[in-house]
Amino acid sequence: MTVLPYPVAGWIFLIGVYGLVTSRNLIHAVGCLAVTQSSTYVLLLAVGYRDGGTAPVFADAPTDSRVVDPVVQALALTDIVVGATVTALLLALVVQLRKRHGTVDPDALSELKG
Amino acid sequence: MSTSDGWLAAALVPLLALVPVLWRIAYGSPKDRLIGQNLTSLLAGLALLLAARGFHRTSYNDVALVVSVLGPTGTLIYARFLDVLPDSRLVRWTALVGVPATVLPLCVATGPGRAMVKLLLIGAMLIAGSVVTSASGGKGGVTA
Amino acid sequence: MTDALIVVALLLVAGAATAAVLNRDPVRQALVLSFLGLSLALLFTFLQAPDVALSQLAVGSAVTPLMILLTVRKVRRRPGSDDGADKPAGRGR
Amino acid sequence: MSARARLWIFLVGAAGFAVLFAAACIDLPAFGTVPHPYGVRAVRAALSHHTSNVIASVNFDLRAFDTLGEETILFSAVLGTVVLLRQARDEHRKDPEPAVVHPRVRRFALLTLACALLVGLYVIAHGQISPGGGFQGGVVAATALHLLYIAADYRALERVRPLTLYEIGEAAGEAAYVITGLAAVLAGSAFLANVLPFGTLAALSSGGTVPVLNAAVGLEVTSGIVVLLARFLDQAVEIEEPGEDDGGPWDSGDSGGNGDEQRERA
Amino acid sequence: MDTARLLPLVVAVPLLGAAVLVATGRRLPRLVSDIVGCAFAAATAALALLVLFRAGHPGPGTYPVEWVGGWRRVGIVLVGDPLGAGLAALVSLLVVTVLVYSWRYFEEPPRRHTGSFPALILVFQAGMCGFALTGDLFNAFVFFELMGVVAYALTGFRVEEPKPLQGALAFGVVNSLGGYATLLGITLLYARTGELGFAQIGRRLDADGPDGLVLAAFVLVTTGLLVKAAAVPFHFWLPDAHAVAPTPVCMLLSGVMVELGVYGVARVYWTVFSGPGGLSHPDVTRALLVLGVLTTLLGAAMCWRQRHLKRLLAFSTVAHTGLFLIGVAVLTPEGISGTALYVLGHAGVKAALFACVGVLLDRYATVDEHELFARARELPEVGVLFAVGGLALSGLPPFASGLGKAAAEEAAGHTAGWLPALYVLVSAVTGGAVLRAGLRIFAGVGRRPGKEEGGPETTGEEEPETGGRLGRIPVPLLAVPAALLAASLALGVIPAVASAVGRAGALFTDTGGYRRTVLDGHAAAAPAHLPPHWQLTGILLGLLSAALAIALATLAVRRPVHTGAAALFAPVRRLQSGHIGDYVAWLVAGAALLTVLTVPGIR
Repeated sequence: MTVLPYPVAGWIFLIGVYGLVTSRNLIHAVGCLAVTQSSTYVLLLAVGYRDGGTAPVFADAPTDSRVVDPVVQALALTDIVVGATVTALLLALVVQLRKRHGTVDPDALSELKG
Repeated sequence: MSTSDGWLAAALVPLLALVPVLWRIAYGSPKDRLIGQNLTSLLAGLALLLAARGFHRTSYNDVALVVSVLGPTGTLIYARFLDVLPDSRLVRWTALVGVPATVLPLCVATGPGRAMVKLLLIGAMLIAGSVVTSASGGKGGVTA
Repeated sequence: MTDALIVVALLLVAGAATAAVLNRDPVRQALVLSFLGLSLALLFTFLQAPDVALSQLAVGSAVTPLMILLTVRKVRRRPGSDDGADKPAGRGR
Repeated sequence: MSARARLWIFLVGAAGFAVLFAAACIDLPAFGTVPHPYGVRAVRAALSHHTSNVIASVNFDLRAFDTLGEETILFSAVLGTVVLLRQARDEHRKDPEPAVVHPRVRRFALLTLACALLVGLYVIAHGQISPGGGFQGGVVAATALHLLYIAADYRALERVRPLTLYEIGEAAGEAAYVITGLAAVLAGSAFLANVLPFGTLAALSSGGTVPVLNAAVGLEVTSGIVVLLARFLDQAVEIEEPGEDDGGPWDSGDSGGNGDEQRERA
Repeated sequence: MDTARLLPLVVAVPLLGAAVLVATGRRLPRLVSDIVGCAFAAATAALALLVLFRAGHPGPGTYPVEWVGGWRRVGIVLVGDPLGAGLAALVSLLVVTVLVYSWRYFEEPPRRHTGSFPALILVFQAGMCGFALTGDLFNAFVFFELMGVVAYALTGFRVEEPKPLQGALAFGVVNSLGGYATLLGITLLYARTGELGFAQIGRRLDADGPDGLVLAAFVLVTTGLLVKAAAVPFHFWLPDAHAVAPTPVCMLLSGVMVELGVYGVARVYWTVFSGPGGLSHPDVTRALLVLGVLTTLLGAAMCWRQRHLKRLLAFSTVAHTGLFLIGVAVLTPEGISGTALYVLGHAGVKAALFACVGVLLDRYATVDEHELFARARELPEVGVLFAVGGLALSGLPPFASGLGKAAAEEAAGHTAGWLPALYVLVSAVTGGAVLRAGLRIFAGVGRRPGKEEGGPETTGEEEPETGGRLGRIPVPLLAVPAALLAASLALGVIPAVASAVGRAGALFTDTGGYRRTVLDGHAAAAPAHLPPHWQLTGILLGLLSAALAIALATLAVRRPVHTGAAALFAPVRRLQSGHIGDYVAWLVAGAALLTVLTVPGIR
C-alpha cells in the first residue's frame, strides 16, 4: 500500500508555514494558518486508517465488521472546531487592526519593536 | 467490509475532473473561478454518491446531502461578494447530464425505499443548485 | 480501488493547499480554500471518516470562506462606497 | 529583518523539519496496517453503551471531557469575537443598503434555506446513529440562516435574528453540557458519566446521555456560529469608522488589500 | 465525597460561571457580575485547595486519580498529584486576586457586554486548571488551545488601540502554529502506541527502543509547549503580547500561563519520554539546558534595555522562564521542587509588579520609565510595593522566590558548576532593572533621562485602562499587590510549604509510581526526597544577587549613558521586529535547533 499520506501531511504543513513567512497580507496569513492546520487532519486520519476497514458507524453495517480507528476521527473533529474558532478570532483581530493601523500588511506594522 | 470496485472506479471520473477545475479556480478570471466553485460542489457530490455505493454504506450519502445544500449556498455567497453570477453552459450540461447519469443507476442498484428517496432528493438539489446558479438571464449578478 | 481514490484525493488536497498559499489575494484564496475544504471532505470520506468529512465540509467550504470574504469586504471598504471587496485586486495570472 | 533573511531562516528550519518528519515517517507503521489498542477498546465500549456511531460515543461519552473543552473553545472564541468586534467608542452604525435580488435567485435561496435548515436539524438529531452530530448539523443550520442575506438583504436577516436570544442560547448550550456532567456527580457517579438508560442500538434515543450532550452542543454551535457571523456581518455592512465618510486617512496607505500589486511595482 | 470526584469540578465550576455570566451579563449591573465572577473563581480555588490538602491521605505517596465519566483506561484521566493540584490552586488563587483587582479597574466595561471580561477570565481559569490536572496528551492539547484562544481575546481586549491588536495577532498566530506542531507530535505517538494517556503511551514506548519517530514526536510536542513557555527562539510573541494586554490579564499571563508551558514540558518528559523507550537523560538535559541558558540571557539583556515598564516586566518573565527551564533541564527531583517553589514565589511577585504598573498607567497614562521620571513621588505606597517587588524578584531571602531560586540553583549546580552564577546574574539584572525604574519614577533619583537615548524602540505611551484618570487610588489596586507580596513572603518562611513542595517534586519525577498510580491504582511508595530549605550558601547568594541588583540600579541612574552597550545590543534588539513572518520563521528554525540538540538521543 501507499505511504503517500504522511509526506503529503508534511508538505501541507511546510507550504502553509511558507505562506505565513512570506505573506504580505494578514488575511492571507490567517488563510495560510488554516492550510497548515489541515496537515494535522490528514495525518490523524491517515494514522487511523485500516485497509478494508469501514467507518465505525453501525447503523448500516454489522457490528463485527472490520473498522477504522474511531478515536482519531473524534480527535480530528475536535481539531476542526479548534481551527475554525482560531480563524474567526484572528480575523476579528485583523478587522480591528486594519481600523487602527490602516493596513493589513505585516511589513507596515511597526508599533512594537526592540 | 467488501467494496464494489465498479462503483469506485466510476467515482474516479468526477474526482479526476476536479483537477482541471482546481486549475481554473486558482488561476482563472473571476468568472472562471465562480464557475469552478460551482462545478466543484457538483462533481464532489457525484463522487460522494458513487463512493457511498461503492463502499456499501448508505449512511455516507449524508455527506453528499450536505454538499448538495451547502454547495449552491457557497456559490451564491461568492456571487454576492464578487457580484458576478456567470452564465455557464458547462455547469448546466454537467448537471443535466451527469446527475441523472449517476443517480438513476444508483437508484436502480439501491432499489425502492428510504435510501432511494434520499438519492432522488440529493440529485434534485444538485441539479437545481447548479442550474439556478448558472442560468442565463438577469444582469449577470445576484442582484437584479 | 479505494487506494486509487485515496491517492487522487491526496494529490488534490496537496495541490489545493499549495494553490491556497500561492494565491496571495485573499478573495482568490477564499475560493481555493473552499475547494481545499471540499477535497479534504472527499479524502476523509474515502478514509472512511464521514463524520469528519461533514465537519470539514461545513467549516471549510462555508464558514471559513464566508468569514474571510466578510473580513475582506470590511478591510477594503473605501469611503463613500460599499463595493471595495468586489474589485478583483490582482490581474489574473 | 529583511524578507530575504527571513526566508533563509525559514528554509534552514524547514529543511530540519523535513528531515525530522521524514525520519518519523520511515519509522511509522505502514499505512493502513496496524490496529490501535485504544481504537479497539473504544469500539467495544461504544457497543456496550448501545451507541451505533462510535465516533459520537467517543466524543460524547468516552472522551466527553475533550468535547467539553472543545465546546468551550468555541464558546470563548465567540465571546472573544463579540468583544473584539464590538462597536468602538468612535464608530457609528448606518442602516444597511437594501438590495434587489433577482427573483429566480431569491426563490431558489429561500427553498435552499428551508432544505438546509431541515438537513441541519436532521444531522443533529441523528448524531448518535449515523455520521453527523451537534457540531456538523449546527454549522449547517447556522449557515442556512444566512441564505436570507443572499435571498433578500441584511435587514431581512436582522429581523429574524434576535441576537440576544442566540447569545443566551449559546450560553445555555454550554451550561447544559456542564450541568449534564454535574447531574451525574449528584447521582453519585463520575463527572460526565453516562447515567441514563442506553436504549436499543441504532434507535433515535439510544446511547444514554449521548443524545442529550449532542443536543446541547447542537444548540450551542448553531447559536454560536450565528452570533459569530453576525459580528462579522455587522462590521462589514453596518459599522462605520470615523472618517469613513469623509475621505479616510488611509486611502493612499492601503497596501493592505493587495500585497501583490505592491511587489509588482517594486 | 471521594476527593478524586472533585478533580473534574475544578474545570467545570468556572465554566458554569462563565455560561451564567454570558447568559445574564447584559442585564446584570457591573457590581453583581463582578461578584458572581469572584464567587465562582473562589469556589474553584476552594475545590483545588481541598484536592491539594487531601492529596496526601491516606498514605504520603498517594494522590487522587479520576477517570472522567468512569471510563477506566478508556476515557480521559485527571491526576491530582501534588504538583498539578498545586498549580491548579495557584492559578485559581491568582485568578481570584486578578478579579478583585479588576473590580475597580475597567471603569467602564464595554457597552452591553458587562459580564464578558469576568466570563473570559473564568474560562481562562478553567483552561489552565484543566491543563495542570490532565493526564491525557490530547486533552492537554485541548486545554492548551483553550488557554490560547481566551488569551488572544483578552490580549486584544482594548480594541480602540493599535498596539494590543498587533500583539494579540502575533500571539495568536505563533501559539496556534505551536499547537499544531504539538498535535502532529501527538499523532505520531498515537501511530506508534495507539494510546493517548501519558501513562499508557509511556508504557507502550518502553516496549521498544527509541527511534526517529520518538525523537520527532518529542521535538514536535515540545515545540508547542516551548512556544507557550516563550523559550528562545520561540519567545518573540511574549513581550509583544504581555506589554499590551490589559494589566489584570498581564498578571495572569506572566504569573502562571507561561510557566504552565514549562510545566507541560516537564510533565510530558517525566511521564512519557523518561523510560528506556524514550530519550536518554543527557540528551534531554543538553537540549533544554541550551535553550534555557539562551532564553535567560536574552531575556535579562532585553529586560535591562527596556523603558516601557510592562515590556520590561515581560522580558523579565522571559528571563525567569529560562531559569525555570534550566531547573527542569537538570532532570532531578530537587530541580523540579526548587523550580516549583520559584514559580510560586515568582507568580506572586510578578503579578504584584504588574499591578503596581497598572496604577501608574491609570494615573499618568504612560508606562514609560523616562516620561514618568520623578512624577510618582506622590505615591509612596506604590513605590514601596514596587521596590519590594524588585528586591523579591532578585531573589532576596526570605521571599519564596528567593528560596526557590536558592534551591533551584543548588540543584543546577550539581549538573554544571557555573549555573548558580547564571541564576545570580539574571536575578540581579532583572531585579536591578525593576529597581532602576522604581528609583527614577518614585524617587526621582539621578539625572533626568534625555531624549537622545535609545534607538528604534517601543516607548510607553498608552491609553489608561480606566474610564477617567484616577484621582485617589481605589483600595483593591493597592491591596492586591500588597497581598500578593505578603503571600510570596509567607510561602518562603513557612516550612510546611517547602516540605510539601519537596514531596511534590519527588512524586512528580517518580515515573514508575505515576504510571502505577494512574493505571493500576496502586499507591506508590513515597520516594525519598530532600525538601528545599534555607541553607547558608543559598541565603548568601540571595543576598548577593539582591545587593548586585541595588548596585546595578544605582549605577544606572547615576550614570545613565552606555552608548557602547547599546550598540552591542542593537542587533539583538532588532530581532524583536514585531513582524509575524519573522516570528514564524524563527519558530520553524527553533524546531530544527531542538532536533539538532536532541538528535544524539537515538542510536
